[in-house]
Amino acid sequence: MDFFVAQALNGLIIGLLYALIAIGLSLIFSVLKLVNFAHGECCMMGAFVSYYFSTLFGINPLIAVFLSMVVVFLLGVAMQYFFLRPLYTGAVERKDEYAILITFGLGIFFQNLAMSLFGPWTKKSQDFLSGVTSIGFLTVDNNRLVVSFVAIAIVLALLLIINKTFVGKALRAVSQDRDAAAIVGINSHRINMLAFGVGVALAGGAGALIGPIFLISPMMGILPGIKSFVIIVLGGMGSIKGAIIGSLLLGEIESLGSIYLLDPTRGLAYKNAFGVLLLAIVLLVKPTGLFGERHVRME
Amino acid sequence: MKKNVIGAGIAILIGVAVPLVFRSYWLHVAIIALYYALLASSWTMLAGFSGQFSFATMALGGIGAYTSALLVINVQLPMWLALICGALAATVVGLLIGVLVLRMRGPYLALFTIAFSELVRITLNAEYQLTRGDMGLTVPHLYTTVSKTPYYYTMLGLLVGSLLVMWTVLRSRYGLFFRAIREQEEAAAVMGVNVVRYKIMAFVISSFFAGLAGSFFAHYIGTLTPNSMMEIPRMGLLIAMSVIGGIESLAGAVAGAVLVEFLQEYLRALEMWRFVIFGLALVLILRFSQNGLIYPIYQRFAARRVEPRTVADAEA
Amino acid sequence: MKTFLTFMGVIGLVVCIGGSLGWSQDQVILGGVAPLSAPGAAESGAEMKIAMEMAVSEIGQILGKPIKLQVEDTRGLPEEGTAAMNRLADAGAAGVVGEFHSAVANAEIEVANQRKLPLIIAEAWADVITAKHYPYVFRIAPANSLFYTKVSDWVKAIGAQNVVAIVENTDWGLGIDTVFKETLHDQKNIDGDPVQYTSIVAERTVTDFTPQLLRYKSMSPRPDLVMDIFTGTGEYLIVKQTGELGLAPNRETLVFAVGTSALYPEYWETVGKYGVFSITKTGYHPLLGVTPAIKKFNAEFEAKTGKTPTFAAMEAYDSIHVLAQAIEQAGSTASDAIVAALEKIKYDGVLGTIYFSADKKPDYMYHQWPGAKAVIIQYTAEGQKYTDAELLWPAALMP
Amino acid sequence: MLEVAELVKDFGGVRAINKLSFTVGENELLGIIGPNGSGKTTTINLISGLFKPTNGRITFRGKRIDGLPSYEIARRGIGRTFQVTQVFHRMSVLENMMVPALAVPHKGEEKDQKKKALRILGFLKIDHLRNEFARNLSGGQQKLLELGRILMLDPDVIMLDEPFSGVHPKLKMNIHEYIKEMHAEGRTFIIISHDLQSIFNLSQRLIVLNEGTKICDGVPQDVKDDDRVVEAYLGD
Repeated sequence: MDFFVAQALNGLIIGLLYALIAIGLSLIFSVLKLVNFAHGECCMMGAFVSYYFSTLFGINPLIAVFLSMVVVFLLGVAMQYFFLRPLYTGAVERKDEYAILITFGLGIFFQNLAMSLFGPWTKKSQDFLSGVTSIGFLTVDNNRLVVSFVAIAIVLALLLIINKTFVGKALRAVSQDRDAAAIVGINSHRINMLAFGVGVALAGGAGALIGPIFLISPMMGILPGIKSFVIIVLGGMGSIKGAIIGSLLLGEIESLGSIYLLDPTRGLAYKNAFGVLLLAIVLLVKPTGLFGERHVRME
Repeated sequence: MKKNVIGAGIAILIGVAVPLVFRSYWLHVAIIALYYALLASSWTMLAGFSGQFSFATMALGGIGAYTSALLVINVQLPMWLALICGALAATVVGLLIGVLVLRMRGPYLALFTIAFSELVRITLNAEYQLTRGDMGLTVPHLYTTVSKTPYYYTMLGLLVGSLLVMWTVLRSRYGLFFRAIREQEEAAAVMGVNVVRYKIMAFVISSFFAGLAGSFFAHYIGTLTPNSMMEIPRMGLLIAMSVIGGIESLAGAVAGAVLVEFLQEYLRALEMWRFVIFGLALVLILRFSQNGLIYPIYQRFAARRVEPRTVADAEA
Repeated sequence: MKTFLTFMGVIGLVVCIGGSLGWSQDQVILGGVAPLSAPGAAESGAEMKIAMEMAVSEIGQILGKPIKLQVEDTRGLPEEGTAAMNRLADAGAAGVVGEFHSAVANAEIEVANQRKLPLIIAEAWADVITAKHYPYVFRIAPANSLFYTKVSDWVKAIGAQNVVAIVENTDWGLGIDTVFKETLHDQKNIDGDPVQYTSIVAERTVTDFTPQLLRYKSMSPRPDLVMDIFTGTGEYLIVKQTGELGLAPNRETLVFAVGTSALYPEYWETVGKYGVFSITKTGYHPLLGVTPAIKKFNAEFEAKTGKTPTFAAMEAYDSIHVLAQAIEQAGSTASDAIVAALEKIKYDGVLGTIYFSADKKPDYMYHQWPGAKAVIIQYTAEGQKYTDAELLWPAALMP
Repeated sequence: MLEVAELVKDFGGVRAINKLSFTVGENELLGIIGPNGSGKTTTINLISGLFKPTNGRITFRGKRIDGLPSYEIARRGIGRTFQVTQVFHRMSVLENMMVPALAVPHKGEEKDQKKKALRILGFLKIDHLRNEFARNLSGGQQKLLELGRILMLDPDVIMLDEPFSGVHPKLKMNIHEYIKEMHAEGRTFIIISHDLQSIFNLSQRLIVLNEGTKICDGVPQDVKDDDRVVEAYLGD
């Protein structure tokens, strides 16, 4: 029992981190109607930015997380301006194909750039709070606790913004009907930029938070990226609620599945494959995911 | 039409002459370039002509490679038979993926194939008792000779044969359907095109050639690891090759693959920065010249010979 | 048509330039192979490359000709290793030294054998590398079996009963796992109790080991020793997560970071205080005796890089010297002459007097330097250099 | 010849079509009108098989066709155009025409089909554009191409979704003529349009939809005078 609770707690913490990444991807999809295949790399960029902020300038690592979100936000705005905006001005044909290839290409570019700029070595960001917290049989690293709370706070803040503020309403309006939103005077280009920026900033924040826990390296973005793809399909493309539930589900499945489903050796080896299998099953049984409504195509 | 045939003939002649000029290592580079050329053209056929953006080409190549290698090692299958089995294994997997996801649209296929590639990579790593995973599977070579020349001609033959088959398919009515589906899936459907069948057909044919390339690679290179063969960045390089060459042309894909592979060797001194350059080239070309770098140059010159007839003229 | 020709011509031209790059014959080319970029262990590769350069500039000339050192990046990938060896063979290298990853070495020895290119493996431990009995392959690093049977002796000597391990699925990791399974599991420890050895194999890209470590933590009795049989990021993460979960190091459980990565400053950067009292192994330690050769090498290396070299650097350094001496003794760069010279060589290097065994039993002993040493050390303070860590085994060497 | 009975279509809880029934007779020219979102295009999408009905039946020449894939329905002789013209952009005009010709089995020799395509293009007066990429055509020319492409199917029923929207007035008259000519050849038409003048002119019979329900069915004159129709349009 103790063992089970410890495993479930671990899964929950991992799930919260996934949520931060996946919500960003889902937000981008719901507004821009495209999948950002460079999402994992934005996560990696966030991790490196916060690492350098805290090690070179001695900034408190928690503040560095938010600074890195700002930097990645700006990066996202630039990406959207130079590479994605043409999708909505009619300058690009074959929008679906272009959106897939350009984001994937940017991801590959960022990976190689990071490898060249930062070197291949593994780095660790500064601890948020060192030490461990023990409650009875449960021992949790303080970093993981801090990260969980920060992740919850960011997710709640985001939900609040989306549901209660004007900006949130504008975001939802554009995500439901771009043309109608334009008629009521919402500048959809600006909303696109905002949604993309915020979406990748969330990924960047997640990367910065992962830093002290799973260490950082130029290739660190690939797995979180793939997992967030799995999650948004699982939760339903473009559904924020689906992304959150999907993330927690995947965190638990990985944590418990690698212990209970297979023999221990295989469990660890196949851990990263669970999500993919889940994805295949969901696609077979309910292709629109848990909370998605229908397939969306650009154009 | 006739021009193309002559052009292809000259390209083949140049290809045949390569071993006369190149020394061993550069011949190796040439073989690898042709290997990527086959993968890139199979991806181009799928993505460029039928509009299905799959990221599973390297993984399917890997399936072909491992199937063929394991059959030779464990069942002592004759090399040529194993090579075909490898290609067929990739075809079957391609068919399964097709049946599973091709009914879906937009980014689903891309999402699924990325995840699928990872699944294949993880599985090949995890089953290391069979595949030796990251340790590298030592695969028997196709020929006993140390010389690379026979490998080169084999690969050249495979490439030319495969291109011929793909070209024939694309010239036929199936090619017409592939393109119609790429342009407007629904319109194609109401015009009587069995969309799902032809999407799967394109996927299956492309998978076969990816598998074929992979199985040849296995018996040429002699060592296989899942991580280096099918990691996501490798797929990125393959796409960069196709895009630089021109995504809607088989010849473009071949030229792109050869160009990028050789540049990668020349620019070795730049270490990792050369991949930054390819990445940058990829996004800039996508952004500013959707038809690639090489093919439009060719087209621009070729277009001069077509009689001038524009819409404006027609309406006057 | 003409345009297609031009177009193919340009590509052909680009391609041809490469084909005609020539080399000059009046120098001796020594090849090096090392992982210089990810996913390889680039820290070790960089160190080995510097050590090779140091050795070359000391030697200056071989057979009266200048030396050209050509170090190729293998990225820790077997295919890249194969390609690198082929490039070196084409460049006309007289011999090749280096390599860190067993899997890559395993691919490289095939090329060495096929193209008759003498290869001295500096730092790859898997038994299989020398067990294939290839005439062109030599090794300075200890074979897994040579060293890890001694680790088993240590485990038994400290009275451990429950040993758990997380193993990376490489020749190196699985080789060690096999040695432990054979020499540890179900054997009696010093108190006469049977030792239980449990291992979990994982792929190199795994980052969260928590579920498996939690399983180990819930074992009864608690494990005495956690073996972290990983290199690079994984090695760091296992030590870190073991600490975070309160599993080890503590009074009940110790953690043994088996990979070389535990000797680098990055170890402390990543594991922090959880590294205190962690255990690792090294092929060089001051308590093994600091010869003048070592003193000189260390001083030069530190002057050049500001870092303390590990034994990987020393092995790479000695390998170049051994190769150079063999070429001098052979009097030519003909590969068979070099191999014959290597089989008879005696070279006093940083690590000791290097020679190669001709025994084929045990099978990994062929062309292996039997004198390779390795010791078990324990860190006692955060940020400690490995040269200041305490020596645990062999017990006889303890002061 | 085409019968729609008790047709229901739901989109995630929203009922787009509610128990719609109507029949179309041989060589009839039926118009469907209704305010935005009344379910006109959805009806066509259901008949052409792009959507699967939630409930109800569609019969063509006495055989059920609901649930059949689109291509099968097309092969049985029901062709359609789209509200937003959907030609195959990066294919030449002739290639556009050849897709239906080659997609439907047993259509005859490729050479004859090509001749036929040129004949149809000539009829629509766009044969001089046969080697242009379809994307280079003007909006009106694309409408004509779409129409021509349908003719390659030799359909008995042609469904036109907004054939006059965004079309130059002169070309609109041409399209009127073409429709009349083809109708005279014995084809059946179902036309959706916002252009009430055109549709009142052309149709023999009109169906009016509002919120997925049929509110009126009759000859144009009757429909014009129906109170419910006026109300539906004013309420829009």
